[in-house]
Amino acid sequence: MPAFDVETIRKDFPVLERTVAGGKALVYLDNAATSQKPAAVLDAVRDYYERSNANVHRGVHTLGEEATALYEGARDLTASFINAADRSEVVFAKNATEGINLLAYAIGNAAPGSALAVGPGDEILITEMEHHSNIVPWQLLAQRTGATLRWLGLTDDGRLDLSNLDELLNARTKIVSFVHQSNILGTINPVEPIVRRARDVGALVFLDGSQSVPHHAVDVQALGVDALVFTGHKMLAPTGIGILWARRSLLDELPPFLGGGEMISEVTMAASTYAEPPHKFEAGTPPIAEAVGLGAAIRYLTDIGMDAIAEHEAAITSYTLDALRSVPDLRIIGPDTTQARGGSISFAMKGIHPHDVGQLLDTYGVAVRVGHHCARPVCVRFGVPATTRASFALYTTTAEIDALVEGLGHVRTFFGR
Amino acid sequence: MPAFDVETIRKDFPVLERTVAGGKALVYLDNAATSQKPAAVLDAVRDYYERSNANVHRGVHTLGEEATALYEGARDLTASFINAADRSEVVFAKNATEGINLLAYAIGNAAPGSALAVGPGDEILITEMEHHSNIVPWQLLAQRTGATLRWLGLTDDGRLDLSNLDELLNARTKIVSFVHQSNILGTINPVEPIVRRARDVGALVFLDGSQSVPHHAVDVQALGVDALVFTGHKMLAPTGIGILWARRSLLDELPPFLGGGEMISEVTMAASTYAEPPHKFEAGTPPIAEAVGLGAAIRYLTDIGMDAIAEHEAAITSYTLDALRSVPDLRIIGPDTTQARGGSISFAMKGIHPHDVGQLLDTYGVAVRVGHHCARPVCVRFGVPATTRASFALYTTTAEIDALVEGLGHVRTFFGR
Amino acid sequence: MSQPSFDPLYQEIILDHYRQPRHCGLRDAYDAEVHHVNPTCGDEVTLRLQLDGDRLADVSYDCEGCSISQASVSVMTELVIGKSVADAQTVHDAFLALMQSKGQGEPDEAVLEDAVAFSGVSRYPARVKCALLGWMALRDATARAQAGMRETAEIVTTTEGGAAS
Amino acid sequence: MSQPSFDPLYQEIILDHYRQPRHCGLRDAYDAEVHHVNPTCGDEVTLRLQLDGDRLADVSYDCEGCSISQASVSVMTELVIGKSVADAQTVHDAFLALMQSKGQGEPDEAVLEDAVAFSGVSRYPARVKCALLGWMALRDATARAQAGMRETAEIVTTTEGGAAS
Ligand SMILES: Cc1ncc(COP(=O)(O)O)c(C=O)c1O
Ligand SMILES: Cc1ncc(COP(=O)(O)O)c(C=O)c1O
Repeated sequence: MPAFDVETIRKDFPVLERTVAGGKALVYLDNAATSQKPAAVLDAVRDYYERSNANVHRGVHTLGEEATALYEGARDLTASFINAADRSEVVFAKNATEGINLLAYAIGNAAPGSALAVGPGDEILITEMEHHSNIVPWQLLAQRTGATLRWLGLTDDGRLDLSNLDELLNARTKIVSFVHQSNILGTINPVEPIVRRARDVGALVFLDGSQSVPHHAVDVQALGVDALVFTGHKMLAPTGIGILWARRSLLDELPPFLGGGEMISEVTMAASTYAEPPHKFEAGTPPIAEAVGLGAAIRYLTDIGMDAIAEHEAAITSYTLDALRSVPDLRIIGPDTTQARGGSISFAMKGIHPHDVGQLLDTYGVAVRVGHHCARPVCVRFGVPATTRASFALYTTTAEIDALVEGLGHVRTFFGR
Repeated sequence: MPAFDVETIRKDFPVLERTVAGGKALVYLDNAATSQKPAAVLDAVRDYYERSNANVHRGVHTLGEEATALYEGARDLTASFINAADRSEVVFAKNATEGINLLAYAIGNAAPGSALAVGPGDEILITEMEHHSNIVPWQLLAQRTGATLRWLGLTDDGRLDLSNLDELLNARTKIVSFVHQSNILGTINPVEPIVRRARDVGALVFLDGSQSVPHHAVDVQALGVDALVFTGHKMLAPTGIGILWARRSLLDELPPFLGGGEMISEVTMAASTYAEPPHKFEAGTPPIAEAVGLGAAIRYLTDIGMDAIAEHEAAITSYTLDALRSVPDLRIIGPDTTQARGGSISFAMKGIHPHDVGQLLDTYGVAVRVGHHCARPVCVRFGVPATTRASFALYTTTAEIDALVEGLGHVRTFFGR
Repeated sequence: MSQPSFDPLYQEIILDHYRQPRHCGLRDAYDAEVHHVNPTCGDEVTLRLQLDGDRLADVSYDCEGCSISQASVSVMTELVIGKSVADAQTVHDAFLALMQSKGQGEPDEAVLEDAVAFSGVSRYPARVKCALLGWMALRDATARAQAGMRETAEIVTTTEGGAAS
Repeated sequence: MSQPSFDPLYQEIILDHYRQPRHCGLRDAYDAEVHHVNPTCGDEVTLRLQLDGDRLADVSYDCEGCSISQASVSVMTELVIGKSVADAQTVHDAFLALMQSKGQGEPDEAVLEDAVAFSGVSRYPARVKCALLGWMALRDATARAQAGMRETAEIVTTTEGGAAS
């Protein structure tokens, strides 16, 4: 493996050559929203369409077999990327959000009284730092079934408050679903104590890995959770594909979610039987080209090495935390140490609304995200209407962080009142 | 508009230059499964990733605004392609299957007793020629709610049997969902009598346009239905995107389906309010690049003209029906006239299993689909385990039909017993 | 200051209203109070309206939010206070049309006065909602005041600004 | 005939069994009957098994389906009839391994005899299921016969052939 060289890596990403705002180099610091794509991914997708495009799983013709092999090959790559015990544990969805909804709806479809069913008296536990995609599906499930939604709170430095874990995760808890790495705070949550407690009380544990899987090695068997969701577009892959991994025994037990082609075994007008996992959960024509792109992204990440990527991003994060401390009137929302935190840094500037921060930075070519980052309860918790967030990827450089900090200086001058 | 010239059009589709089976020209007659993609679509997608890739709707940075404009621009193009009254009536899903499931689940989420809710005593009407994607979601809804699923039968020549329409579509019927053009039989169904009767009894009408929208002009206002679903990959666009169009008033009334980012108005830990349509139904990061590709596909189709495309495909269909009549022991399953039928032709060869037909044709470069085409009840109805299906697109030529017919001659020689 | 001077968004008038908002601070006398939020960015406004017959006697609001939303509501108060409901509606319609013009609008200075400075905002779909926040709140408050509903409308989300969201 | 002669799929042995299937037609004496379908293509097989103690005394089946599934079940009957359950299992395992080999298998002719002709099938994932249909049905019928379950198992869908489906 060649040494990690960020300048070499940047050459793989065509968009990074782009200029914005009248000729300024693009400084893309919005990677937690979506990542850019290397040429290798774009080439794989284009090759697929120019050579092998066909629908999958039912073809006896050459293109159909090639398309199926490519699509199923992407499943193999994904399974080994997260160290799944079996390829059939990997279900392709449209995004992480669908993956979580799939779990919530399939559980909602479980026959009342069955082991998976939830109802009045049962509890679902989430946390106050979840993305809306890991809040709303459980609110809806609770509404449909009469179960109760509860949540772990946060400490002032942006960590999960586990002091009352044993009370909140109790014998009534059927499901715990929480985020591995927060998209707004950057916090990396400890999985082990939650899994241990969940095992004691017999609850299922689902992990939202949308922000962790793209940035460091994740091993589902080592984590010991029951399901993990993540999303292609944040890990150098195309939009339009999400991944649900779940233990095979759970996928076997879960009733289906979406009904349609591909997910059936036998259909009569009156009733149907369903295919084995993963196909049982993949109704309709799947995201074929998107899976091919995901496979290419996983190859690209693996070639560079997830550990090397994690190390690079940790260095950038540390550099940024230091640099931001030099900006007057700037408050970091989330852990302000590098310990158990990833490269997604939210902050507030006194008296200046994030919208104005982001807008002015854009005129200097610096792209950050502003808003509640689909985690409004975190904003409420920290008493801000919104935050400005800079988030990193394997191609982020210290020069880009310098540009951010310089831009923040301009922001202060321009909006100071 | 230049005259329709199939050879010029073929040059726009890179895959059509491909050879298979040891140097034979690809004869792609599996268009009902998925269409090939013109370079214009592939270029649009690649340009998007190389220039403007960002997450949509929340960015104040340049890429975020460009991505949003492209994504929402695709919505505008789609709305005018089907003559929707308003752009907010167009919801992007992952495929047609999700579109139908969205309707079924959202209805299932309606408060008991509300106008949209279904329950015991209520009926859902489909037909015996539906794709599994328009059968299974309704079976599941019926199971969840206690409603009764009923269906219109077929005549021997592969038409809907409307003789007992008034009995099957009655005051208890809450929903009618049927296919505009059958993917297995090629039949184009009459919409008007079903809509008229549905209006009389107050039922909602949903149309599965997966096989009609790609092949002839469809005007949702003229059709008078309440919702229409179709799918990008069958209309020259990428995989990973489907379209649900529904009357704005219906979208307003329907409860949400998937929960998560993008579809909310305000989230607290305890409860959420939802965005206006279409966003209410687009949870999570949408298929952004796929929408860009869909927009390019719609531009491409519109530039050529849907009427010219329909005319070309009708000529190919007529030519094929004539040619197949010359093949001994071949039985067409579905209408064997050109009247009210599209370019998807299923047939059975006496004593030879479709799997063998398709496999041998492949060795001559001819790609057809074999199987039940996700419409097993049709196979049961016509007493065949499966069919061989040839299906056409704007780039199909009579020479390709000749290759098919010649290949069928080889099949008879090889497998005759 | 190295901020590019061609910036179409942050016009001097806008910055001026942002730095010195007019009529800012909630006043006690009112017939209707509404609280509007822009759910995508977290901008919020609480706005009070006092009618005198058919005339907008006073409009007051709290002073938080981004520069565009703050300046917009400030400009608005200057434009509408003292006007009849019908005349205020005319201004509202003109401003809404400008915001939906995607940078193509020809604002009528006679009607919009200082608000023409917001022309450039219409090119930034994400900011159109900011600019409209106070205006939508006022429209809502007017309807409530006319209907005699004094109690606060707690959370009313802004509708789409018409532009791509 | 212009069919390319290098076709790895339609070996002469396969076509021979397809044209003249051995042991074809359901016979009256049996201890277990199963009906298996391949849901993706519509292939079906009804298969009957008669045990004589620990020995497969007879295997019979109906004669419909594609050439690969027909030839495969025909070859299978020739290989297993008269063998002990354990020996039949050995043949079954060897055939399954060959089918999952994606064209890389080195079949043991001593065990598989005529069934080595199916090597090429393993390169066609869509056809692997056809080739395995009868074999899966036999495994199922054996288990049922040993458990004394004579009544027909009406529809048992084939499990995935291990290859990409
Ligand atoms: C008539 C019909 N309906 C629905 C579908 C489902 O489309 P998709 O697989 O893209 O969801 C198809 C295609 O497979 C179809 O032909
Ligand atoms: C932590 C987290 N969970 C879930 C999601 C949802 O991902 P997607 O929008 O791809 O469904 C995101 C990203 O938006 C995220 O950051």
